[in-house]
Parts: sequence; C-alpha cells; structure tokens
Amino acid sequence: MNPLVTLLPPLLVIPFIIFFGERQKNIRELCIFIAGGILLVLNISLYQNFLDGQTIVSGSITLFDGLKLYLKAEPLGILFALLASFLWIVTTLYSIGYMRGHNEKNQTRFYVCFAIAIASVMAAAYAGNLLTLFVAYEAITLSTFPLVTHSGTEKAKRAGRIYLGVLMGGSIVLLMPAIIVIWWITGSVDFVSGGVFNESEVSPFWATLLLMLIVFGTGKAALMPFHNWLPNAMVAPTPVSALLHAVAVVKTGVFLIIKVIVYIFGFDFIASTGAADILLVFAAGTILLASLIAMTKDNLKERLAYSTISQLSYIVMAALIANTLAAQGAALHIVSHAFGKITLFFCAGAIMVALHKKAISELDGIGKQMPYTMTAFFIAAISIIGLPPLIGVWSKLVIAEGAIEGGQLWLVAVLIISSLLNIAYLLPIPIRAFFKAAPIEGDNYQACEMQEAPLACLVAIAITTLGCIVLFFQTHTISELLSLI
Amino acid sequence: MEFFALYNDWAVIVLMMAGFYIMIARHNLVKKILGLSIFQTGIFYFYVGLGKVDGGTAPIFIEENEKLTEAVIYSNPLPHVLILTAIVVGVATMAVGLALIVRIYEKYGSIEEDEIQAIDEQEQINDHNGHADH
Amino acid sequence: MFEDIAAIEHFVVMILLTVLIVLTLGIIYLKDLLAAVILSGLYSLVSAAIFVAMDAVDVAFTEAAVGAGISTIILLGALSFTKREQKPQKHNNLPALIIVCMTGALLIYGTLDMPSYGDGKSPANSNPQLAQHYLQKSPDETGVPNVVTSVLASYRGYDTLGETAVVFTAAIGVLSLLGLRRRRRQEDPNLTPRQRRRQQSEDT
Amino acid sequence: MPYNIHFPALLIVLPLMAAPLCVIVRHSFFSWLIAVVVNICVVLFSVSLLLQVIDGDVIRYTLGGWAAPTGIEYYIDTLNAVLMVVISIISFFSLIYSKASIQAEIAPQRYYLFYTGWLLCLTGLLGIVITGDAFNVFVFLEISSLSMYMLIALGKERKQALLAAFRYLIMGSVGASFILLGIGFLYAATGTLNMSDLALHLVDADQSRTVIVGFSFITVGLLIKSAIFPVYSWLPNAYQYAPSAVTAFLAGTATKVSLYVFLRFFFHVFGSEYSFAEMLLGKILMPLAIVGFFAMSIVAIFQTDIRRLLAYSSIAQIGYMFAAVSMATEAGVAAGVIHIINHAFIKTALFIAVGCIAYRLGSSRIADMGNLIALMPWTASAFIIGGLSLIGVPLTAGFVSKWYLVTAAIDSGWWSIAIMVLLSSLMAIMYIGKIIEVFCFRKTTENMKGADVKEAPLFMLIPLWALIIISVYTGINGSIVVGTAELAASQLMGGML
Repeated sequence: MNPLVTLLPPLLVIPFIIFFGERQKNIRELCIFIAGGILLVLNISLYQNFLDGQTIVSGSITLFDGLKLYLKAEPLGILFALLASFLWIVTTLYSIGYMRGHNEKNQTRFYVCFAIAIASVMAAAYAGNLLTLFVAYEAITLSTFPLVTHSGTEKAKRAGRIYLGVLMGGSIVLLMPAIIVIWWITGSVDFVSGGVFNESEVSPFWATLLLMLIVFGTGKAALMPFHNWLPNAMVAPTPVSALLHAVAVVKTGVFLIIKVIVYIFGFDFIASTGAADILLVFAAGTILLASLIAMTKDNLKERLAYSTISQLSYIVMAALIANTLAAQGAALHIVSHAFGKITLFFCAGAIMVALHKKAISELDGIGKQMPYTMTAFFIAAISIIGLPPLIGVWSKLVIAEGAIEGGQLWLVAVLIISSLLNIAYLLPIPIRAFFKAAPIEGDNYQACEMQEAPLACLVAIAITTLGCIVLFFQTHTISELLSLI
Repeated sequence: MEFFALYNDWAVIVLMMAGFYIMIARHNLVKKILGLSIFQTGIFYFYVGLGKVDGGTAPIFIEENEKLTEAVIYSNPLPHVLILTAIVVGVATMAVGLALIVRIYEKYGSIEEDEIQAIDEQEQINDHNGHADH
Repeated sequence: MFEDIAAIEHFVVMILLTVLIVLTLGIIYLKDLLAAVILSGLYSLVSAAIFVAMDAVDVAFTEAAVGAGISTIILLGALSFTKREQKPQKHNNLPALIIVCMTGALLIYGTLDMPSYGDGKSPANSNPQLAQHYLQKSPDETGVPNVVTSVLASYRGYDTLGETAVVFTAAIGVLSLLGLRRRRRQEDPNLTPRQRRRQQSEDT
Repeated sequence: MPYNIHFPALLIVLPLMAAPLCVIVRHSFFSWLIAVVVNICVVLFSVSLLLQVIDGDVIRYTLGGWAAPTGIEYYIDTLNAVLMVVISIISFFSLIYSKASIQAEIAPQRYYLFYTGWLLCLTGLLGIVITGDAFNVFVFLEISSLSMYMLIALGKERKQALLAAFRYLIMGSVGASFILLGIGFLYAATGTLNMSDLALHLVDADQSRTVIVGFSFITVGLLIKSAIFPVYSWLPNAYQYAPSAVTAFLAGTATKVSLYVFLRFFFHVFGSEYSFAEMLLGKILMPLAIVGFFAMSIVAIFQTDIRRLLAYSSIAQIGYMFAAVSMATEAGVAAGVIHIINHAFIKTALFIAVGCIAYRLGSSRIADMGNLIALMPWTASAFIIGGLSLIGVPLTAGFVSKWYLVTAAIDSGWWSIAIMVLLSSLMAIMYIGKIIEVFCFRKTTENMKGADVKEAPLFMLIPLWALIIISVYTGINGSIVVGTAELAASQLMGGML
C-alpha cells in the first residue's frame, strides 16, 4: 500500500468541515470521526503490510538536482503514525465536549487547521528522506500557528510570534543549513539503515557542530534554550495543547532527531566521533532544569508544559546515547509519554471547562466534584513518574538499560533524580484535589453548576487512561515492531 | 601640444564633474536638470574627442565616389553617430524632467527639493494623526 | 604643417573649453534661473563650435539646433510655468563634493593612459571593422557621401530607431504629464487673455 | 527559410510599433487590447527563442544585414532568453491586472497613454536584454527609463509620485551617464562596441587604466540602476507611489534587467577572471550585498506601509542576488540567476496582491488590513503564500533560491555568507509574520468599518493566482528553473564568444 493514502483522510475531510461549518456541528464532527477511523484503519493495515515484509514506498517528486520528496514506511514512522491517528480520534471526541462547553469561536477554522496538522504529521511520520521530513515539519509549524493564536488576544498573538519565530526561525537558520551540508557532503538526504556518514568524510568537530545544528534547529524538540515557545503556546485551546503540543508537534521534533541519529548519522559514527557528548549534557540539563521550573509554576497547563519539555529531553537524550536499546527506549517513551501527557492535559482542560479553574492553588478539594477526572489525572501522573503497572515504567527502564549499555552511568542518575522531581511536581495536584478541604467561601463553588466535565471529555479521558494501563501489558507488540529498526 | 591636450582633457572632466555636482548637490530642480545637461555635454566631448584625428576633416566626401586617399585624413565618424543619438536622448530626458518639474510646482508650489520634502513629511504626520483621530 | 594646424585646433578648443567653465560657474552660482537658462543656451552654442573644431560638423549642427535651440525653448517654457528664482542655498554639500572629486580623480586617472587626443592610430580610430570600414567601404556599400549619415542610417540604423523611440517616449511622457493640466486651466475663468492666447497657441 | 528566423527582431519591433498604434486609436479598451495581444505575441516569441537556445546554441541575429561588429547584432543565449521569457510573462500578467486596477489610480483620458508607455517600457527592457551591442544597451536603457518615469508619475492623486519619479530620473540619469561614460572608455581602449568583440579585444587591453576606469564607471552606473544597498534611495518612493500595476511590473523586471546587464558585462565582456580576480569586484560587492540584505530586511520590519515594506524587501533581495553572483563561481551565478527568476515572479505577485487590497481598502497601511483573511480570502491567502516564498519555506520557489544560494556559498567556502543569508531569513519571517498576523488575527479597524471591503475582482485575481501558481510550481518542480539557470551560468562563465 502507498503511504501517501494516509494523507488523504485528513485532507479530504476539510471540504466537508468547511461545508457543514458552524451550521451543522454534529455532521461536521461525525465527518471528522469517520476520517479519523479510516486513517487509523489505514495505518493499521500499513503496519500489517510492513510486518508481512513488504516495502512500503510512495512515488517521488523530484524538486531539483536529484532532491526528492517521497514517503516510506519504517518501524519508527509506523509507530508514530499509529499513535497520532489513534489519539486524533480521541482528541476529536474530547474537543467536541471541550469546544462546546467552552463556547470557543471559529471552531471551523480550528478543525480545518487541526486536520491539516494531522495530515502533515502523517507526512512527517512516513517521510522517506530528511527533506520530506523537513517539509512536513514546516507544514506542521504553519498549520498549527493559527491554532496557537486561536483566541486572537494580545497574549495569544505574542505567543504566536514566539511560536513562529522559534520554530520556523530555528528550522530555517539551523536545521536547513544542516540539511544542506549533509546533502553537500554525502550527496544524499535519504534515510539509510546504519547512516550515510563515514568517519573519513567528517571530522569529529564538524560532526558535533552538525548534530548541534540539527538538535537545536529542531525547535519542536524544545531542548533548552529553545524551549520558550512551548509554555507560551499553552494559550491555545486545550485539545491543541493536548494532542499537538504534548504529542504530535513536539513528538515530530524528537522523531526527527531520532531518525537523523538512526538513519543519517548512524550509531557507530556518533559513538566513534563522540558528536553527541556535549548535547547529552544539554539534554540532561534540560530534564532537570525544566522539572525544577515546573515546580514553580502555579498555572496547571504551564506546569504540564514544562513537564513536557523535561520529558522530551528524555527522548532526545535516549536518542543521543546512540545504541539500539536506547533508541527503542526513546521510541517507547514517545508512546508512553503521549498517553500519559495527553490524559493530563485532557484533565486540565476538563477542570477548566467544568470549574473555570486554571491555577493549581485553586484546585483544593475538587476531587469531590470531579472524582473521575482526578482519578484519571492521578493514574496518568503515576505513569509519567514511571511506576508500574503503567506504561511509563517500561520506557524509562529501557532508556536506563540503554544508558548502561552505552556506558553512560551518570544518565541513570539523571533519570532517577528527575523521577523524584516528577513526583514532586505532579503528585501534589491530585493530593490537593482529594485530601485538602475545599475553600469555604464557596463563591465559585456555587456559580459552577457543572460538577463533572462534559461526557465527551470524560470518555476521551477514560480511553487514554485505559491506554496507559493496557499498554503496560502490551509492550511486546511495540518492542517487536521496534526490533525491526 | 602635450599641454593643450592635457588641459583639454582636464577641462572636459571639470565640466562633467561640475554638472554632476549640480545634479546631486543643488536643491533646485531646474538646476539639477541643467546640471544633467552639462554633465552629458561633457561626455559628448569625451566621445567626439576620441574620434578626432590630427589634421583630419569631417568625414564627408565632397565628390561622388571619392575614396579615402593618402592625401585626406578623415576623423572617425562613429563617435559622431553615437553622440547624435546621445544628444537627442539627453534632450528627451530633459523634456520629461521639466514636465515633471512643472507638475511638481503645480502640486507643491515649489521647485526646491528640500521644501518639497518638508511639505511631504508634514503631510505624512498630519495624515497619521488624522488616522489616529478617526 | 599638420603639426601647426593641429596646434591651432587644440588651442581653439582650449579657449572654448575655458569659456565653458566660466559659463558653468555662472550656472552654478546664478540665483536667477532665467539667466542660468540663457547661459546654458550660450553654453550649447559654444559647444557647437567645439564640435566643429573636432571635425564633428553633424554633431555641431545637432547641438546648435537641439541643444541651443530646442532645449532652451523647453527650459524657458518650463520656467514660465514655474519660478524664476532659485532659493539661496547656503551650505555647501560636502558629501556631494567628495563624491564628485573622487569621480573626477578616477576620470583623470583613466585619461592618463588613453590614446592621446588626435591620435589616428588609436584603437578607436584604426579599428578595421568599424572606423576604417565605415570610411573606406561606406560610399560603395551605401552610396551616401556623408559617412556619418551612412553609419547613422545604415550600419547603426537600429540605434537610430531606438533614438526615435526615445523621442517618442519623451513626447508621450510630456503629453501624459501635462496634457490634462492644460484642459483644467482652460476651465479656469481667472486667466488673463494673454495666458489664454498662449495656451491656445500651444494647443494648436 | 525557417519561420522563426526573424523572431528576435519582431520581439522588439512589435511592441515598439504597437505603441504609436495605441496613441492613434486613443481608446482605453482597444489600446489595452493591443497591448495584451502584442504581449502575448512577445511571450510566444521569447519562449520560442528560449527553446532554440536551450541546447546551448547562441543566436546571433544581425540587424540591417551588417555583420557585427560593423553593424549591430542581437546576441541570444540561455541567460537572456530566459530573462526575456520572465519579463514578458510578468508584463503580461501585470497588464491583465492593470485593466481593473488603473480605474482607481489613473484618469480615464490617459489610459491609452498608460498602455503606450507600458509598451515602450517593455520594448526598452527587452531591447536591453536582447542586444549584443554595448552602446545599444544605453539607448534602450533610456527608452525603458523614460517610460518608467512617466508610468510612475501617472498616478492621479499621488503627488509624491511626481517627486519620486523626478528623483528616479536624476538617479537614473546619473546611472545611465556613468554607463555611457564607461562604454566610452571601453571604446577608447578597443575601438569596438560589440560585446563579444569587446571581450576579444579586452583580453589584450586588460591592464590599461582606461579599461579599469571604464570598468569602474559601468559598475557604479549599474549598481545605481539596480538599487543595491548604498544607492537605493530612489526605489522605495518609486515603488510606493507608482500606480500598483506599474509597481508590480517594475518590481519584477527593472532592477533585474540591470542585474542582467551587470552579468553580461562582468562575466561575458570583461570575463570573470578580470572582473573578480583582478579587479576584486567580489570583495567590493560582497560587503555591500550583505549589509544590503541585512539592513534593508531590518528596515522592512519597521515599515507601516505595506508597499514600502515590500520595496525594502526588494532591495534586500537584490542584495542576495549580488551576494550570489559576487562569489563568481558557476554555482554562485546559477544561484543568482535562479533568484532573479524566482524573485521576479514572487515580488510581482506580492505587489499585485497588495494592489488588490489597496483597490478594495483604499489604503496600503498595514494597520488597516485587519481580518483580511475573512474579507478577501483569495487575495490574502495569495499574499501569504507569496510571503512564505519570500521567507524560503519549502515547496515554494524561494526555498529553491535559498537552497542554491547557501549551497553555492558553502561550495566556494563562504560559510559566513551562508550564515548571514539564513539569519536574514529571520527578518523575513518577522516582516511577513507581522503582516500575516494582521491579516488573520487583527480586527477590522474603525476607519475601515465603513468601507465595503470584499474580494478583489476576478480580473485581478486571475493574474495574481497565475503568478502564485507559477512560483509554487517552480518551487515543487524546481528542475526547470535550476536547469536553465545552470546552463546560463555555465555559458556565461565559459566565456562563450
């Protein structure tokens, strides 16, 4: 099967979204569900085909001078595509509840941009070479820009400016030259097993520089000091924060880094040149620093954003360790963090819709009003921290094993410390909700008629929470796929 | 001889540069056009001077079928042709420039570049304020 | 003997160029634009004389007719629609002066190495495919006794076509800039009879 | 005799002869029709010429039957053939667009003069590009310049346009006089005016000061004409106040043609060896180009008028082109040519989009353009695509340009240039981002509430989208432009005589 077909459902649904528009919301959203379902089915059948040993390649467009755009399925991409398409359905379900409950304006534009972003994510997941991935990366930036500035307030516009500036600026000023140099040195930007570099061509200094250009240029990976856009982007509606800024967009960034390390540089090359050494420090630093900052944030979404920054650096770090085990850990963490973090964001959004509360300090005692939501929050937080029986434990474990195999024991220490920090900034939230008494004056309490989040939201939360649990027992399927790298 | 030739070369250059100076330094628009004309005339001398041959005469054959002989030396006709074209081009430019000046005077009531610029800037400020007041 | 004639020619050119420099200074410093325009007309006439001294009689004719005649007329015409006086301009423009001096120095540098004035052997005058070709073959090839005319009309006739186009462009330009203005003036009841007459004569 | 043997002559003569015809008919619609029909013919001729020379041949067409260098000849290789195609296509689309746009900008009595001037300008630009004779360049330069001054000044209500035109006239005349003087020095040194012949003679005369001075004067003259960094002052006002169709036309062609003459002189006539190795032209131009694209991009960010913003962006882009050709390598020249072509289409499209907006809004202030994406979705989205192309986002023509520019810089070891180019893209993101933000997220301002703002007329949208499609197509299928440009560069660098 041609991986290009995965672009079709999200793109073809756009005319329907525009056509039904605000007038017939139910039909509009039904269309999105159908498209999401088709997309998921397509991705699953691609996955089956791949397991059957077929090579899945699309036709190519030649830009100029032998530079091509084409799609090709490989294990990492399939995993990413499956993840994104599954969560798209869940998020759509959630946004129905959220957007209506929150009375957002311009919902049609929201859904259109969302669909374009998903199509771009599919293109990124199946990108056959670095150029295609780069194109998809830019498309994601552009299509999510209107989502960040959705509310049109001054704050949103400012966030939009930073968003565009860091993501597009970084990609054009740092990432693009890196791609050009790779092309210039090797004459190819294709993803090849084992990488395209050899040591005789590139000195360790240049290799380090090139890798830094790529890792920092990929602003979506939010490695410090290029992380600032992510907390700012939290002005977007919560479904956007949940799917895009916790899963699709940021994961495209780390996905790009993993792909470049696995298929362009190659583990051996990185190991022999030591190109990743400096960056490992940056990644480890980001993990700890972002966790520390997260503790200081009172705004729930912002705290989650910093948590995301920290978690993304796990993946970057794992990729930089540059061995097969760590890379598998990185891929696994993409999945585990996706389920965990999307649940947390869903819960944050649900609290906002139901109780109009954004700050953590206001959450005292809400566990009584929103028991389901807060239970889900608790489970997801446990998963992020990395305790069994939740998916999060596996990914951290594999990354740690990879670090040991790569001889980087200090990274294990970083992992342990950061897990403690995770506990420190995540667990107080459900604890406040369940064990602290609600404030007495009760002004807000009376004003809010809604006790729990809208049903659509709750269902979505339930699905992702279940995902966290079920995947704990199903890791072997993922490992099986990843062993094919 | 040498002195004359050198003097003439330099005089032509002085003329050109005087014209150039008027063009870029004077604020009066008519003066600028006059400067252009002087500058260009300087270039014409330069060209025509290239074609001059000592002891030569104008390249016109007096009698029919007269050929170039050793006895008569003619100056080079090509620069003359080029300059005929350039003179006409120069006057054409001058005409367009003057027409612009007439229009500028009509709209601004001035033919001094600095005054006109001041008027423009003032109006821009007014315009801006006008927008703000709206 | 040639030496003498050449020397006289050089000398004449020298005197005339000196006159021109004086005229140019006048044009720079005169505040009265009308006077400056008259001087520029005079300037063109003197140039015509220089062109004659340089054997360029056709150029001299054109300069006298176009430079001294037409240019002066259109300048006077333009002045009649605008102002006679130039606003006094006190400060001397130093950057402009520097640019001009640099350009002048460059020019002088360039002329030092050039074939000397009146050199029949210079590349320009001896090129067999251009200058010499025109002088030697033009009577046979075109049948016109005036070589300048034959080059103008035949060898480089395309340039002349371009020249015509330039004149046409300028005419269109002037027409588009001033055409409407006159119509508006005619509607103006406050015109003196003399102004009106002048416009009518211009229109026809 | 093949049917197409006289295409080169027809290419020039047809628009030239059509110009008086427009004056004779004196009818606004018919003069437009004449211009369009002639322009279509010119497009066909130039495409046919390009097809003839695309194999690497050179057409030398003698005028009046006198072989060059005695007479004047046309010299057509890939470089000028492709440029003629670009000029004629841009002229064609701007002309279509002008039909509706001039209604708001020019008095109806003068429409026919407008089209006459347009045809003359087209003639002049094509004449400069096609000719193989140095003096002839000057003549046609004046035709195009004079008609440009007139076209700029034609606007009905804009008195600033008059001053802009006059300043352009003064600067343009200085430039043209310098070029004339430079050609005079070359003639003094070699005795010939034909470019290819000059190239032959200059090999012997290289060292003479006469040639050096001629070289310098031509350089300065062309730099003024192409509005490179320190001598750009005429451009912003001219672009801002000219009728919008004229701006669209000029932005795509005028400075590009000067750049073409630059390439022709310094690579073909003087030879890259002399221009860049001996005269160190690259060392002089490169700093100007870099300061140019940097400073002008920054200036563009702070503009409040969208036309002026694009004008400064144009100057910045000219800096890119000069930076590319200053490397004096084949890849550099190819990158320059690619950018000339791509930028011509992009900038014309952007100016047309701006014209459409101003047509409906009656204003070109950025602040007045709130919520345009909803009011004029087609126009605004076209502008955004064009803007992304200016930034160099993948799948647009601008990306191809930037890719080649950076590759060429790295190839010749100018790492710093590559970095500078990319950093200045940040500025492009800022000024385009600023406009996109206003289009999409600012509310309609109070003083625009009353105006009946709706989508631009179809007649304006068609040329706009045609150009956008061209520029996106050349971004996706870049091989056409790249292949042609590389061929042109190799011919130019090979010093084909």
